Formats: sequence, C-alpha cells, structure tokens
Amino acid sequence: MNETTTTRNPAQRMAQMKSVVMALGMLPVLILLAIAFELMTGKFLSFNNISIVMQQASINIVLAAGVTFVILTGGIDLSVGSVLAASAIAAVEVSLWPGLGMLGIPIGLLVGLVLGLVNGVLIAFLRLPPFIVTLGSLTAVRGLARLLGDDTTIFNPDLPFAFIGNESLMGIPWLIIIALAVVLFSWFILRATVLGTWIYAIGGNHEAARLTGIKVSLVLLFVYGVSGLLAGLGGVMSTARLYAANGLQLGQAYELDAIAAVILGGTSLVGGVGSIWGTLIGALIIAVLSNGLILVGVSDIWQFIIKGLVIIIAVALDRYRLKGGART
Amino acid sequence: MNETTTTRNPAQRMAQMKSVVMALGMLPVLILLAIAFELMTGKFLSFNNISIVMQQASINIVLAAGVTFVILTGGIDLSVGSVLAASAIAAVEVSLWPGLGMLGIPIGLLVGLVLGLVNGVLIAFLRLPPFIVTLGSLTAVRGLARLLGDDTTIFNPDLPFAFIGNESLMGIPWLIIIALAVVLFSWFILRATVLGTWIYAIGGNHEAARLTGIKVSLVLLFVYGVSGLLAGLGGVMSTARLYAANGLQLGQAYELDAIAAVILGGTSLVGGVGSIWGTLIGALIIAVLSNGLILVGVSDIWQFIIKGLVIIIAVALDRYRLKGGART
Amino acid sequence: EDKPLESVGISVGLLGNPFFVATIKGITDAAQDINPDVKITSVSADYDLNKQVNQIDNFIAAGVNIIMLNAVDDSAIAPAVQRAKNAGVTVAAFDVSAPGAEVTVMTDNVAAGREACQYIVDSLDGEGNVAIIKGPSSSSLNDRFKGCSEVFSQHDEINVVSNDQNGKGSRDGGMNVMQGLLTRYDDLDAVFGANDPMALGAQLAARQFNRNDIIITGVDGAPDTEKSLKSGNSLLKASASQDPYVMAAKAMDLAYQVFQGKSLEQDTVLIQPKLITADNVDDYVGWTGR
Amino acid sequence: MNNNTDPILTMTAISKTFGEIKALHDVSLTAWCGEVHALMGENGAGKSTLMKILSGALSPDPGGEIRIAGTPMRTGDTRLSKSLGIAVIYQELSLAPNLTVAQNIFLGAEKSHRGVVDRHAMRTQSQPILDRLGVTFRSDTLVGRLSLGERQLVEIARALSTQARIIVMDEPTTSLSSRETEHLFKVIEGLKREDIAILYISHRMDEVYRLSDRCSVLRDGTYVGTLERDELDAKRLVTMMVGRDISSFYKKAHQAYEEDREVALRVEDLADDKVIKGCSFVVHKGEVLGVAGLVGSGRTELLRLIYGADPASRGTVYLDGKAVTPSSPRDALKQGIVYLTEDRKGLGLFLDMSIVDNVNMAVAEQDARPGGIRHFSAAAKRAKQAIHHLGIRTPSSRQAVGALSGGNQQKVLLARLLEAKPRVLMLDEPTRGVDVGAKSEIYRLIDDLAKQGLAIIVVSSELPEIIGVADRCLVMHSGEIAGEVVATPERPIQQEELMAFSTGSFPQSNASEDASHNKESLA
Ligand SMILES: Nc1ncnc2c1ncn2[C@@H]1O[C@H](COP(=O)(O)OP(=O)(O)OP(=O)(O)O)[C@@H](O)[C@H]1O
Ligand SMILES: Nc1ncnc2c1ncn2[C@@H]1O[C@H](COP(=O)(O)OP(=O)(O)OP(=O)(O)O)[C@@H](O)[C@H]1O
Ligand SMILES: [Mg+2]
Ligand SMILES: [Mg+2]
Repeated sequence: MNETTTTRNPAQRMAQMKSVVMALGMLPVLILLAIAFELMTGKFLSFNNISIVMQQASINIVLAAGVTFVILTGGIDLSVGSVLAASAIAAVEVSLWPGLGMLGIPIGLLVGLVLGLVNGVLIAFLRLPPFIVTLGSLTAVRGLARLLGDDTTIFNPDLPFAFIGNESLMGIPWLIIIALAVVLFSWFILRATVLGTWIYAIGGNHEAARLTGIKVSLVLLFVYGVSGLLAGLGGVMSTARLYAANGLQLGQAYELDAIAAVILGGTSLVGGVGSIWGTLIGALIIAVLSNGLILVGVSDIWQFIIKGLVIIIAVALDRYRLKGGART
Repeated sequence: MNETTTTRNPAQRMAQMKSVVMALGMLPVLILLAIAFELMTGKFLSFNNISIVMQQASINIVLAAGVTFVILTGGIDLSVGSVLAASAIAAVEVSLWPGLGMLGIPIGLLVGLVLGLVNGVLIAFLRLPPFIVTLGSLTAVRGLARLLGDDTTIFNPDLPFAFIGNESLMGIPWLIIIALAVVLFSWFILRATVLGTWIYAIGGNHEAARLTGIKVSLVLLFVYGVSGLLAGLGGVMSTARLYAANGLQLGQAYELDAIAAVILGGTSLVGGVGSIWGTLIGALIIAVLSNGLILVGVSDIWQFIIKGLVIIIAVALDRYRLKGGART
Repeated sequence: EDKPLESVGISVGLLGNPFFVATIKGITDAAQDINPDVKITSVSADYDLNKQVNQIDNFIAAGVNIIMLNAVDDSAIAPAVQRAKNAGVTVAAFDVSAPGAEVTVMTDNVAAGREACQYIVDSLDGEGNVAIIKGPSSSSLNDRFKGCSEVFSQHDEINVVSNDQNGKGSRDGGMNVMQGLLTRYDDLDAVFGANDPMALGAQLAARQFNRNDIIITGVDGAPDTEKSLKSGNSLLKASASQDPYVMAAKAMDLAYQVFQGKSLEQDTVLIQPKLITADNVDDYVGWTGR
Repeated sequence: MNNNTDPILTMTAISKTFGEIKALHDVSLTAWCGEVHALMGENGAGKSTLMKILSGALSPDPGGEIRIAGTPMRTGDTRLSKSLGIAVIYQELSLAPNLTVAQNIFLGAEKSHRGVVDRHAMRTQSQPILDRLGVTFRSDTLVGRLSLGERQLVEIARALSTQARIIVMDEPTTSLSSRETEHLFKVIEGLKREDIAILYISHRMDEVYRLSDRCSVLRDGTYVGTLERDELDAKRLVTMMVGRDISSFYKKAHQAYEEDREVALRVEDLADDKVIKGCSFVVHKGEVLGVAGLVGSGRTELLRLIYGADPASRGTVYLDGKAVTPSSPRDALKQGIVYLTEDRKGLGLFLDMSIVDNVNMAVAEQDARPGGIRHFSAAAKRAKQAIHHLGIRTPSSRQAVGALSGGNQQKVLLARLLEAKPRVLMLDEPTRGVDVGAKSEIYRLIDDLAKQGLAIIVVSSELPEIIGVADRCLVMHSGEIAGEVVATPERPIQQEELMAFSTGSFPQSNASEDASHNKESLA
C-alpha cells in the first residue's frame, strides 16, 4: 500500500500540472497573437486598443457564454444571431416611447428570453433535434425581427441607455464590465451549483442523467432560456453601441462566431467537456485577429485567409500540446 | 423454440413496416406541401414548374449528398459554400482560355477535390475537430475565392459548358440528371460497398471501428474529399447556370441549406444513422418551400417566418410518427 | 385597349436596407396608381446571384407581368433577364443596370462618389490624410469607390492611407473598421464611407476616440443621416443623396409603358445625386418625405 | 500437449504508462497453441491494458517486445495484429449499434466482390457461428436493439469468425447466463482442439478451474507468477492476486423465509408492449429476491419498467401497499426505488466526470446549500468513503471515471446508488467485472442492507451468485415469470431448478405448483 502511494505522488503532480495546462487552454495562442501584433504595429498593446478589442469582443463573449451552456449539454443554438436582432429591434422601438425609454433594456432581455424558451420547449419537451429547431428559429426569428422593425433600420439618436455602449465605469467601458459579469455568472453556475453539474452530466451521458433522476427537460429548458436571454442582452448591448438596429442585417452569422469561440475554447461539440474561461479566450482570439489584422493594414481578402488559417493552426497547436491526453 | 419464432413473426412484420415508414421519412411532408401549393396556386404541379423546382434544388442536392457522407461519419463540413465559390471562379476563369474552355469542368472539380482533401488531412491525420477545421476553411477558402476572382464578378457569356445549366436531355434538364446521378452514386457507395459500411460504422462507434482494423483515417479522408469534390461539382453547375461567378457572394450560407437538407432527411448529426434518399427529400422540401411561397405571393418577411416554422413542424411530425423507437 | 397589369415581381439586393424598402414603396405606389388590385411580390436576393436567378425563374413560373430588378451583378444577370424576356415578361432595372433590361433607371453612382469626396478635398483645402471604407463588392458601391478614388488621385497632397478595408455595408462593420483606422493613424483627417450606414458607424467610432475634428462623408441621404446632419454637431458632413422612391417609381412607370407595347424615347435614365450638408438639409425631402 | 512446439505468443518486458500512472511494469507472458491461458488479477491490475497492447489498440512504452510464432510484431497497429491472427473480445464492448449483427461480425473484414458487399454471404456465414453460441436473435437484427448479454454474444461471434490463432477473451461471460456460458465453453474446447491459443480473463474462479491449462496473475501492473493446471488452488491464487491471505470468502447466512413478513414492493401484471408480458410478484422487507433467466429473457426490461425508465403499457407497482407506479426514474427515486443498470458505460457513468461527481450525482440536490449551491466538502467526504468502503483503486477522487478499469467503474456506479438511501434496491448484474475481493464486499453489503429492512432485487446471470445471495428466486423466460424457487436453511436453491425454469422446460402450471410445494414443505 505504502509503495503504491509513493510511486503515485509524482503522477498526481503531473496530473495537476496537466489540468492547469488544460485550463489555460488557448491562452498561449492568445498571448502569442497579441505579442505578434504588438511587434508588427507597435500600437496593439496600448490600453486604448485593448479596451477597443474587448469592446468589440464583448457582444460575442455574451453570446458565446449562452452557447457554451447549450453546447455543454450536447445541443446547439444556431438562432442567437436572429434572436439578437429581434431583441435589438424591440429595444430600440421601446426606447422611443417618450419617458419610458429605459424600458428598452428589460423588454429587449425579455424578448430574448421568451424566444430562447420557445426553442427550449421544442427541444426539451417535444424532443426535437436542437440543430433543426434552432435552424428553424434562425430563419423564423429573422423574419420576426424584420416584421418588428418594419423591415428597415430603426434608430434613436437619443437612446436613453446609450451609456452602456459608450461610457465607462472607473475607466472600464460598460460593455466590458457586462461581458465579464456574464462570464463570472456563467462560471459560478457551471462550477458551483447543482444545476451546473447536471448540465455537464447531461452532455456527458444523456440517458444516464435521466436514469440518475436528473430533471433533464428542465435543465435543457434552462440552457436554451439562458442562451436566449444572453442573446437578448447582446441585442441591448448592440443597440447601445450603434443607436440603431436592422432586422435583416444585424447579427447575421453571429452564431458562427459564437460557436467558434466556444469550440476554440476547448468545449466539445458532443457535450460534457469544456469551460467558460475557454470560451472567453476563444472569443478574445477572434476579436484580436479582427482588430490586429486591420491595425497591420492587411487587405480584406487576406484577412479572410489569415483568420481561417490561424483558427486551424490554433487548434492544431492545442491538439499537439495535449497529445497523449485523456482516454476520450 | 417454436413458440419464440411464432411470437416473433408479427414483431418482425411490425419491424419491417416500421423500416419502410422510416425510409419514407419526410416524403409525406413533401407531398403535403406540394398538394397545398397546388391547391393555392393551381400552377405548382405543372411539368414546367416541377422542373424549375428540381433545377433550383439541384445544386443543394449535390452539396447535401457530399455533406451526408461527412455527417454519417459523425463529422461536419461547413466549408462547402466557400469551396463551391472557389471552384466556380476557377471554372469560369479556365473557361475563358481560348479553345480549352471545356477544361473548366475538370479544373473546377479538381479545385473542389483538393480543398476537400485538405480538410480531410487535417481532420483524419492531425485529428483536429471537423467543426473548427471546416469553419476555418469556410473563412480561408472564401478569401481564396476572392483572390482567385480578383474580388469581382467574372463573367463568360460564351461559356462552353453552358449546356449543363440550360439544356435538357430527352426533356430532362442536365442539372437534374446530374443531381440524380450523384444521389444514385452516393446510394450505391453507402448501401452496397464495404466503404459504405465503414462510413456507417465510424459514425456509429468510432472507437469500435478503429479496433476492428478499419482504416478510419482513410475513410475520413474519403468523405471530406467527396464532400469537396461534390462542392466543386456544385460550383461547375452554378457556373453553367449563371455564366458567372463571384468570390464573395456566391455560395454564402449554402452550408446551412445543405446541412438542413441532410438533417431534415433524417440523418443524425451524431453520425451512423441516415440515408441519401432522406437527403434528397430534405433538399426538395427546402426548394419546394422557396418556390411555392413565391408562387403564392407571400412577402419576403413572411417567407422567412413560414420557412422556419415549416422546418420545425416537419421534424415534429416526423418525431411523432416514429414514436417508440429504439432503445439507443 | 390597355393590357391589365395584374402582378409585379420585385427582386432587390438586400431587403433589410432601408434604401430598398423605399424603392419597394415607390414601385408599389406607382403600380397601385395603375391598378389598385395589382399583386406585388418582393423578395431579397441577399446579394446572391444564384438566389436572384432562382427568384427570376420563380417569377416567370408565377406568370408576373413585370419584373422590377435590382441586379446583384450588373453583367452576370444577363442570361436570366434574357429568359424572362423570352417568356414575355417585361424587365426593368433600377439602381443597378442590367444588360437586356428594357428600362434602366439608376443613380449616377460614380458621380455620387465624386461629389462626396470632392467635399472632403474642398474641406481639407486639398491636403491631408484620408481613408475610404469599402463595402462588399457590388456594382453601385464599386462605382462610388471609383468616383471617389478619381477625385483623390487628382490631388497630389491628398494621401489615401487606407482603401482596402471592408465595412460590410453596415454600421457595425463601419465602426469596427474605423476603430482600427483611428488606432493605426493618429493623423487621419477625413473618411469616405461608400454608404451611409458605414459612414455613420465611422462617426460613432470617431466620437469614441474624441476625434471630433474628422470629416466624414457618405452616399445615400438616408433618414438617420438626415437626423445626424440636423443635430448640429455631426461629424458626418455630407452625403450624396439618391432618391430611391422616385427612382423606383419612375422605373415602374416606364416599365408599364413598355408592357403596353409603347416605345420609349429614352430607356436609360441616370439620376444625378445631390449633395446634402447641414446647410441644405432642411430643404431635403428625404426618402420617406412623401 | 504443448511440450515440443514453440510458443505462439511471447510478450516480454511490456510496460505501459498513462500520463505518469504505471499500468504495466515489465510484464512478460507466454502462450502455446491449443492452451487456455487464464489471466487473473484484481480490478485495475492491468489485464485489459496488456491485452489491448497485444491487439494494437494501445501502444506499449518502448522497450518491450511481442513475438508471434517467433517473429517480432510491430506494436500499436490493430490491422496488423488482426492479420497476424489475433482476435479480441473486448471487455468494454466495441460494436456499432447502428449496424446489424452480421455487419458487426464481419466489420473490417467484410465479404465482398471488388468492394461490393456480399450481404448474402455474410448472413449465411454468420448464422453457423451464432448457432454454435446458441443465440435466439437473427443475424439481420440491429445491434442497438439487443440486450447487453446478446451484444456480448455478438462480440464473441466476431472473434470466432476470423481465422484467429490467438483469441483474447476479456471477461466474456459477465453478462451471460449459464446456458450461454455452457455454449461458449463448448466452443472454447473446440478451439483448443483446433490448436488455437486462448487468453482468458475472468474473475470467476470456477470458470478458471474448469477451462484453464495455466493461469498467470498480475498485481498492480506487475507479473506475479504462473500456475500450472495441477497447481491451481483458490487460496493460492487469491494470495497471489491480493498479495496477502484472505482467510475466508463471504458466505451468506441464509435468513429463513417467513410468509408473514411485511410486503415492501408489489408488482401487479406489469407489461410493456414489446418484451414483458404481464409479471406479478412481491418483495418483502429485508428480503433479497433473485431474478434469474437466460440472456434476453427480459430481466433488465422488467426492472426498467418498475423504475419508470421505460413506459409500461399496463400494470401497477405498489410500495408499502400504496400504488406508486413510477412515471420516470426521478419519480421512482423520490419513492425510494433505485436501480443499478447493467450497462455501466452506456447508461450509468459520466466518463468525463470525476469520481466525486459520479458518486454524488443523485444526492447533490439534497446536499446542496440554499440556492442550489453545491456542498463540495460533503461530496468529497462521500466520495472518499465510497473509495474506502468499496476499495476503488484510483490515484485520486478527482480522477475521471473513464480512466478507471472496468471493475472499478462498476464500484463507482454502485457507490452512487447506495448514497441515495433507498427503500427498494434493484441491482442488475451488480458484480459485473468485479474482482473476488470486492465481490464478497458487495455481497456483504447486500446482506447488511437487507438486514436494515431494505427490499432488494438482484438480477444476475451467475447462478452461484444468485444462490449465494438470494432468499428467494424468480426465473424469467421470454418476458414472463416462469417460476419461483425458495431457499430454506435446510435446502438452498438448486442450480438445476433455476436452469429448468429458465429454458422454459417447466410448464407454467407445474411451476406455480412447484413453488407452492416448496412453501408447503417449508411449513
Ligand atoms: N486511458 C487510461 N488513462 C489512464 N489510466 C488508465 C487508462 N486505461 C487504464 N488505466 C489505468 O490502468 C490500470 C489498469 O487498467 P486495466 O483496465 O488494464 O485493469 P484490469 O486489470 O483490466 O481491471 P478490471 O478487472 O477491473 O477490468 C488502472 O489503474 C486504470 O485506471
Ligand atoms: N428497445 C428495444 N427494442 C426492441 N427490442 C428490445 C428493446 N429492448 C430490449 N429488447 C429485446 O428484449 C429482450 C429482453 O431484453 P432484456 O435486456 O430485458 O434481457 P435480459 O434478460 O436482461 O438479458 P441480458 O442478460 O442480456 O441482460 C431482448 O431480446 C432484447 O433484444
Ligand atoms: Mg479489464
Ligand atoms: Mg439484462
């Protein structure tokens, strides 16, 4: 017995080290990118620019956080971009109500939540496949957003909650504060609550979760609700930043960016494995790439090519780093 | 012994009936839609219109067939739209070579095949996650297509292979013949060959497939190669139809339509379950919706909403029909 | 005896753009003046040529009398137009030319780019650092880019620091590009956005950077531009306005005449843009001013 | 028999590390043609790992060597191993559920003409193999529809279909009942005669006695020694495996069956429309009810119906006289009915999650602090206790369950159930893949729980296990309860009785008569 414990100590230390490396995930890639852009431009790592990158990332972080919940259960949410558009339209329209403009925030959130719950009901209770349901609502909600906004750009130059998109609290822009708060909130749920454990369990083994007495349907309802709610929050943030919303164009293909952030962050599409910190880093990598390539002055075409390649190289590095990892 | 065989006979008959119903899949939905549109417009079921619907579906059928291979192994290919664009650009450019214009066809196919194989190598040999790899190439290949086409529309009014997009063989347009040939070819591979069995096996249990000595990497290389090749074929078809190609806009979001067709057709995103006939029906449903709603004169906004809802309702019906399926 | 106008199909580049919403309104009003019961179907091609060709084929199948076409591509749409004509459908192009269309009514986009950038040159007294925010490649945006580049290249002291960034035609995209440009160049004096949403996005970014001295111009004369110009502290100084409503309505009227078998004196109408600034915005009728 | 030939297989100095866990350390093993070589060891000793290295599923650490009939083999290549005549029945089944039985049997070695599959040949060639194993399902059934035991038979059939020279069987009988096991043993004897070497891993002593010509033992990843057939001796084997002398195995002290004991669970005419055709029985407080039957007889399905895991078409479940009929597993758990699945990997465990999370999954909710916040220290404590009580071999309680050996995974699953503090405990193959030491620990536990007044149902394919642990035993045959056998202090349950019922050779009427006869003799 003694013998086994002594031989296993270094093993344990290794395992610990490995789990730290795992948690770090793509952080090294992010840092490398930042250093590279700084060397190339000399302007990347200024406080001001970092703040801009984070602001540009903020909406995607919020969306990706919601999608992280969904993907952890083994599902997917393709509708976040459309839900964002519908919420943004609602928020701008309500902000035009004289005297009651601030209601735009809760109403925007509510629209997102309700749309998310509709997805959730279809998936959790009617057991429809998440990909098709959210693909359907990607389309239908896009139509709804256009309908709400009369198929044009609606704008409000005197948006009562514009401070969210443009002002700071103690030097830190509100958008960033909101995004980080969402990450912390998600981290808390996933890491510290029973609900969080259930989310991982459902993603890990759906049938086993049911047999263990987990309320699978309610948990699924929750994750799609959260995803919708956070897409609604993204809509409010977008409105506050742009003073305007357009039902057709706003949020197009945002779902791909959000999912890319989640997967880059190491969350498995199969479910059950991943963390919200990974998502944060994934979203930052995407934002750093977009911003850095503009700073370097790379042409639009080459931005596409380089972005695509960097995404692939990043996961390849990650895979290499983890080589000889877990059984699964 | 005797007793068991007799008691199993009705069960067997039930199972057989069920498998027929399964194979039918979404066909009832397709037929219902067609009848509904005919009743509403009186023009839908004309020979001419059916032919138009099939032509419009043809490119999506070809793409979706390739994606079916990929999804059956449990993977995904998001890059088909971009690959289609790159192949189309290559095909038009080559078609402008004096005297050698017909080379546009093989070169377009080759571009698709090579891009697909690049995806395949990254996924099969470097073991990178398909979602990220093909998301990366969705972006990078899009850039490549723009680069190839000088970021503008290239046009060849005297396209030597325009007959593919505009002429018929014994009354049946070439586009339709090609699409059906692709479906038959895919059906043969999946249903009758050893390779097909391996594709299903990998999707059903990746680890088991590896342990039984199946060359998993080569099979994966094959499916991504086929997906690329068929995307290239889609590019050639699109060129033949339009006499032109544009690196930025052509093929945008086609991957979603292709995947939607596959999933609507009953193929599981997890892999291992599904058929090419389902995909054909899925693609036709999508095309019938687009055509029928315009015939009825539904506004663009409502087309979005109705399309989204119909997709969801279709799978809901399907789920209801299959209630009480297998244990797994 | 007039042939009755029963149905009209409209296909535009991107329906969500308020510009195209105004064109559709123009067409609808003009068509309903002719026949109040006319059936109008409008669809968005989302800048996808394949999709637009599908839509034209579907319109042919549905038996519309007139197709009002905002071509996604000003040359490659030719075969589809030809098919429509062969099927006896009248095709009218608006905003973007379409080879083979019987009627074409469009803004002179080269002139629009020229005017908006001439305003910049004049404001800078012919010297300074300027940038152009491109949109996605489309013929009208490319023409504006061409007109603008022409003007800038005529002035040696005007230094174009960037002209290859894509603002994706939206506020969001314009803002992101402008943020990058402002970080990269401390001495940027003026920016031309190839359409108003990108110009407005650039304005939001400039405000964030407290660069209230930057001159921004755009093209469109959209309602939110109007509002910005009227606000008094707009960085967006000028926009070469088009009138989508009038343009599209005119195209509809001409198309009806062709449909009736009349021959037109002039089948291509180029509408000249008008530069609106804070000074003349109060006289501007605007897109929705009817 | 194997004196003058060269060994067909020699493995020398095989080591394997996972991360820094040394699963195998310098292990050597030799096998001759025509012998059954048993491999024994506690859970986690490294048996499966060694066999996976042989099959190429895992690569060994550099330094070791494998020779097949004298020639060295490149390691880590499943295709190569297969082509050299090595066939493996894996412990964690490796079948594609979406393919048919025949397709699975020939997976990777399809019968074909120029790449086109010959379905007919595969069907006709798989049928004799299946017949040899005495299966009742057809070769065109989807594997996903088979019960676990049936799947195990498919896995065995696959190994038999190849022209193998060495067949590895990693716990092939864990889900098989005695009839199928008997078939398998006959097949193994046939294989021996065909001069095939068989490496046989099992925790069941009787099987090892019966089959093996030699028996090697692993402990903590090291090779301990090999016993010849005439040296085989339970005590000696156990000492080699555990490293110390376990003086006595647990033997149940049978409690007398009392008629008037309080009924805990009553099941009345329970049926689904597929397998179960109306079953009625009772379980008393403090009683252990065994359920025996052949593979596919519906035992698992019956428990799943009671647990609410599958919808019942008719019938009622009473708990303490009250009709409860659970509509879902959650509902059943609330009533105090728990169920241990036989398919730990597919339906039980969360392989990517830690032991702590797996053990606490069902009780995390009730342990939680206000607001649903997890009580981490309580969870850690429960996990630690479970590891200690059940002897789970793991470097840490935060180890992902997927990296544990099969037997240790089973213990983790069992631990989760026991944390739920049930009133009725339903165990489906509770000792599947568990080593001897832990097995007697589990029997002791079952007995203790019964003494505390729990009603316990044990489904097992191992008749000695049922006989050892149960007070009374139901036997199922094609979805019905074919008979009931009661144990008394004077007369323990007889294996032959159970066998007779389970093959359906007792007519229904006789069965009930026999049961009442038993009761009478009791009074
Ligand atoms: N992929 C892996 N990653 C980490 N550890 C592993 C892995 N596979 C096996 N192990 C460890 O190697 C050791 C040996 O495992 P193995 O499965 O060979 O045991 P076994 O003798 O077959 O046990 P059992 O009788 O329970 O099946 C165990 O401690 C197990 O935890
Ligand atoms: N969902 C299903 N669809 C069709 N058949 C099923 C399904 N589930 C189980 N069966 C069949 O029902 C029969 C009984 O299965 P069950 O799992 O209850 O058997 P068992 O007695 O527990 O056997 P084992 O020892 O193999 O576990 C089997 O023949 C199996 O093939
Ligand atoms: Mg083992
Ligand atoms: Mg069972």
